[in-house]
Amino acid sequence: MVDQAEQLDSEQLLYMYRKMVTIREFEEAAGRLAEQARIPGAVHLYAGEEAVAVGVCAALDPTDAITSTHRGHGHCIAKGGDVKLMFAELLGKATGYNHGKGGSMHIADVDIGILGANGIVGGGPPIAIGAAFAAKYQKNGGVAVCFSGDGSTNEGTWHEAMNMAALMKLPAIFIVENNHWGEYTRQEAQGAIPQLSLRAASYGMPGITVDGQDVVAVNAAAREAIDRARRGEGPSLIECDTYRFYNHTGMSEGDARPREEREHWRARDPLTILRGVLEQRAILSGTGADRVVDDVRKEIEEAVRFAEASPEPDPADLLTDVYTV
Amino acid sequence: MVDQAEQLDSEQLLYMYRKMVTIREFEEAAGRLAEQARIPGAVHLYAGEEAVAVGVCAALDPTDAITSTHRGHGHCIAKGGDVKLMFAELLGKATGYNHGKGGSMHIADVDIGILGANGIVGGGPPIAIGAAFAAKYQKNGGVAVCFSGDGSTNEGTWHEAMNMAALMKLPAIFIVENNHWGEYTRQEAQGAIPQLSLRAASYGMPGITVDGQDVVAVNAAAREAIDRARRGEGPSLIECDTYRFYNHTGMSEGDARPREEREHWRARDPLTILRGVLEQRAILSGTGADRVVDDVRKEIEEAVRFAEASPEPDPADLLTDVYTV
Amino acid sequence: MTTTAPTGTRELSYLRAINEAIMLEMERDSSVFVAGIDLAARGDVFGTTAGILPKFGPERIIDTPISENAIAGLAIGAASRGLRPVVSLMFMDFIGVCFDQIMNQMAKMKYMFGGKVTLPLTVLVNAGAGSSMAAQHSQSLEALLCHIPGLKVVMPSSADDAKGLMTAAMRDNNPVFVVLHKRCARLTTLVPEGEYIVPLGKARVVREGRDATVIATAYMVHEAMRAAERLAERGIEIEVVDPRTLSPLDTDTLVASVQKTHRVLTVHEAVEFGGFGGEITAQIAAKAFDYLDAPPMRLGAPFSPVPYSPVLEREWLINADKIHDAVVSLVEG
Amino acid sequence: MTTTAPTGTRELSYLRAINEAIMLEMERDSSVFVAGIDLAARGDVFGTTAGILPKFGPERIIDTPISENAIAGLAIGAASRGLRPVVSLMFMDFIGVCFDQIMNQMAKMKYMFGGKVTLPLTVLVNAGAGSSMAAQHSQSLEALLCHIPGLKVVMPSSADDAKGLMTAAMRDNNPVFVVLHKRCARLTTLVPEGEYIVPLGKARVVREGRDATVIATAYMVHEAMRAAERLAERGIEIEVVDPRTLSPLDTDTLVASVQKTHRVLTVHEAVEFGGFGGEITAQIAAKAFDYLDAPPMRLGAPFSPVPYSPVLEREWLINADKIHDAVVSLVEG
Ligand SMILES: Cc1ncc(C[n+]2csc(CCOP(=O)(O)OP(=O)(O)O)c2C)c(N)n1
Ligand SMILES: Cc1ncc(C[n+]2csc(CCOP(=O)(O)OP(=O)(O)O)c2C)c(N)n1
Ligand SMILES: [Mg+2]
Ligand SMILES: [Mg+2]
Repeated sequence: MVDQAEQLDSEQLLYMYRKMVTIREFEEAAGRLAEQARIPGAVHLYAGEEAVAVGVCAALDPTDAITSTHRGHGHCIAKGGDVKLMFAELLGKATGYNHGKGGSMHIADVDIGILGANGIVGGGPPIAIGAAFAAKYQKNGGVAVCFSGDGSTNEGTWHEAMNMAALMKLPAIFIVENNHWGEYTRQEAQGAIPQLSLRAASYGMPGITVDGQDVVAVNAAAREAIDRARRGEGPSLIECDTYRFYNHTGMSEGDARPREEREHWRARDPLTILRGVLEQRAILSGTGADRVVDDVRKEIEEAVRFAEASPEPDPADLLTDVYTV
Repeated sequence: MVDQAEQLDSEQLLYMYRKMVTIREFEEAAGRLAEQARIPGAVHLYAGEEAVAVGVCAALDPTDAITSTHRGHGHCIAKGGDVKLMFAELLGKATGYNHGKGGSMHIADVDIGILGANGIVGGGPPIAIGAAFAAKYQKNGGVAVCFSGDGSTNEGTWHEAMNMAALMKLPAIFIVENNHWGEYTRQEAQGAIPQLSLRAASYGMPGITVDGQDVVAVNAAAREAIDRARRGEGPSLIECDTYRFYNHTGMSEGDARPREEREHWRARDPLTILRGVLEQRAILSGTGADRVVDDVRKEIEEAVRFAEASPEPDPADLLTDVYTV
Repeated sequence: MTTTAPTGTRELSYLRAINEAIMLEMERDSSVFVAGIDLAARGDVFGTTAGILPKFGPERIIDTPISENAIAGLAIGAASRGLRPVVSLMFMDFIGVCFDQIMNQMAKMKYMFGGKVTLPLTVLVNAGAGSSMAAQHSQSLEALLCHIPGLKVVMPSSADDAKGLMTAAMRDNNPVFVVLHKRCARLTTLVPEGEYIVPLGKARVVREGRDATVIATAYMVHEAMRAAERLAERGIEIEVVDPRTLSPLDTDTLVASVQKTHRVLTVHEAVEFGGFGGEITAQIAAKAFDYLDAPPMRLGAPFSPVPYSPVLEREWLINADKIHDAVVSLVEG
Repeated sequence: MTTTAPTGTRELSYLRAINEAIMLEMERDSSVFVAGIDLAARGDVFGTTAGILPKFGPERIIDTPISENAIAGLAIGAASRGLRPVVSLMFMDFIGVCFDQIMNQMAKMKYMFGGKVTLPLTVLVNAGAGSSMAAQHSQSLEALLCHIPGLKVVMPSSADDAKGLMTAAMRDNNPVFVVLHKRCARLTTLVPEGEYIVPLGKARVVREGRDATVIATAYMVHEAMRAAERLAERGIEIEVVDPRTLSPLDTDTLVASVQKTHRVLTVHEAVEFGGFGGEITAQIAAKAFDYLDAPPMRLGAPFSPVPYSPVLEREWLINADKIHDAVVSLVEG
């Protein structure tokens, strides 16, 4: 671990820390807004899984693509999404990323390669390989990353995409966020095997499982897979062992998961773990880290204010954007 | 191989030989009828793959279920289908298995567990697990066998079914008929790995590859998997290495496959291989085997005559059978 | 609803009514089992299967992987072997994920086999917009199912119909889609205790009227009833008819109503273009043409995916106001 | 067809016309690629892509695994990144296998993203019965696609339209389904050489007439034309209109024709119930009601899967005789 961390310079580690804090603070705020019914619809919070999105996306260029899931805020922030436009979208405002037409489950920023959160479990993988194909076709050295939950690896679409990507040696990276639950059911009650990286063998692609709470480990694995993809050697699968800190949707109680399990994982908070590395390497002191958090909080508050002050969409725009004219 | 053959008594071996000859003769006749346009639509011939269907189905009870594919005649005959009713169906006659409503791609005999050929690649696996579930639910000791082509293992449905079967420990057996081609494209150009039995590991189920031209080997593997399933230990995958002797549909020329490849496999005719075993074990002499063939030919000719002499469906029956009333 | 309460009824919500129908059938027939995502663990995210696990155990209520093709196939295969499955696909939008199993397997198996199989299975789906669940969790897709021979499609709007139609669906020997509407879930009516069957294929005249017939489905029945009150103030008495079963469709009842009122408006929440309102309108135009005093009208959502923003979603949704205005223009010209 | 042959035309089959359109666009625009099962190796089982591999190489015409979800996703993802994919799903019946990618991803992505993506992609499918391919290889499922906002749907009936509409589809910046009909494949017309575009959303009056309008799609246009000849002998002159694009629908042209003839019959090969004929009929009933001298009629297949037996399939199919008889009853009452 320390070895891997040493491959990263201070700037990179600080960048990742700030991104992770941003996701956490974004999700805390989004959860509160949802509880207050200021965000309509459903929000699926990424808190607890920050190291996955950040570890992977820190290894990407803005021109690379990602596909995301219903639990997509973290991916969006990690890939460079603007929290102002994100909150505005969650609040359904005209200024939002999707002009209020998409909401939490569809946030997208195509300009920086974010091909959208997705309300359909297993909806993203086929699209990801299309993006990877385009990079190969255009010979632009780009890659596409497909984020999926453990539950989604039981959808046929995931397999079709894995096979096609491997067959065509597409520059794709399949990230499985194994947070051990799909909605209110355990992964073990949904998938016939617990270690999902083994499924890579069905397609002759490398597959590994990494500690998804350790951003340095995730980043190292991602860099290797991305380099491989850029070299034209085809796709890889990385399973990240992780956990969501909140319930399936929102922050509400009624969590199906045992308290001990939740506490075990709370003790493996990816932010705390990275903070440990930063302190150990004397990159950031405790107060320095706190300052980052304060800073980010202000940014988030400002973003929420921006969103709240933004205008509602004009009902006259209901039918724009269905077609390109 | 000889070891395995010794586990089978003469009667069993003779039964399998006769079934295999029946399939071969059925397909030769069906192919000719199709060439003469006496069978409408498309026929996908099973000639060359007889050992797979027969090796597997010889280990089943009439109360067990199978799902089949577009290349389904062999499965139907092996499971006990009546060649008269099959030809009548191919000719679209009222006396056919499906009263002329289904044809080659949908032949079914639900009473003996044949849940239908299927025109949709990957259409059968989900249905097979439903049948396996019923056996488990009804605690009747039954199993369900799902036949699939190599090409169909790239359809997501196959994976969903494999996973669910393994998870629920259903008494299901997945047979992959790897005949190395899907339509006009090589398996290697469709699937990211050549050995498809490896895909069993994704679901924690046993997976093996057997010589699909050797009915004794197929039967031994099937018996093991079926016993396991009946004991409540869950599903297995058996990949059978095999080859179709004719083109994707019908007997027509224009085969995309290299001549040497076709000749190589013709030399591994499953009927010849079994005949060798029968002669070696002195169960059947050369003339005895020829007699079986003659016998079967007569049966086939008679079945064709039955089909041809059968009446066309009554147009007034067009709308019966859509719903159960 | 206007029908009189039979004896032995009590106030029950639409969702509880579905739940009760399932439980009663499970008690009555051991070949009934229920499967789907989070059905046992969570009682279905909508609550349709709450309480079933403790009562009937994990052998008869089964949590599945997120594998809708396998779920649909589970139902088909099990039904073909004598069981009576009820499977939930959760949001109606998810039918797309397993549409081949629905359209090409479930619906056609009986016919393709020349009648030699019976598939007594029920599929539950939850349709409808109105809570900012956006484009992939808000659709009303009944028109797609209705165009497929071999399926039956019911869409209850009230709690009593929910129970009666669900029971009828589970007793039917064909694949039946029971399309629930999320905005009906908490609505209550008096619901008969014990066995209660509303036969499939029979429409319900929810309100009698004289000036126009409004044919409405699912939650639109309630919006139509709200519109009816305001229209009555204006002196317009509409007849509200709920087809309840869309396939097979009770054309006779619809036509009879139009023959009485001479005007018709068909309302559904689904997008208007290509929607089931086209079928109803075409049937009426063909069969009651000479009775029509005005062009048959339709009202369905504008041709866009369902937007997320409450402001836009409200604009998208058909409601009592829009029905009111449509009827006024239909009747007053 | 009744239009005059432009200069620089030659007799070409419908299938060759599609093939030519693809090739010309591939030459013109290097961002066009083509993918699907056996498209390269076999030129598509229907022949649509014959000759492309030798000319454009395996980088631009790609054989895929039998994985329709991945094929559809390939198109979506690649289109979102600036390419112009053409993918084939072979038989139209197979749309079910990847219907979520079609309905919930491809069709909705632009809207869900607030307009910030463009998906210039074309999907080729082959529809239609008539050669005993049975229930899973014979369907006409255009009604399902037409009900989905975000898709465009074209259904050429002639070779010249095939070329012109295919070109327009490939130049369009939206997902467009080009629904080919198997029984049109070998039919020929004069087809313009070089660039030829038939704009999407414009119907074609295939035959002018006075006594009734027959709106027919795909192969039914040809059956309608056959019926027209026999009807003319009887003194009935029908106007045959081919919408060509079903979504968006050129209602104006359809309505104008009915306003002229005062009678309308809509014909499609798909099953009548829930079919697109309902939409057309409802539009006309709403917009040309006062011009109608008879109830608007529809003709579509009976409500069953497509049977295998030639005898039954012939019974199932709509043909010139059935159109003839329907028009006679429409006109003579
Ligand atoms: C096709 C489809 N089926 C079911 C659902 C409902 N659903 C939403 S999230 C979810 C669980 C997903 O689990 P997983 O993939 O592990 O992601 P996580 O929520 O754990 O991040 C389910 C079943 C859906 N959105 N789409
Ligand atoms: C969903 C679907 N996609 C494509 C087809 C067209 N098709 C029919 S058979 C076939 C090849 C199947 O290959 P495989 O599974 O290996 O079976 P084989 O023909 O070799 O026995 C294809 C692509 C189909 N019938 N269904
Ligand atoms: Mg999960
Ligand atoms: Mg094969």
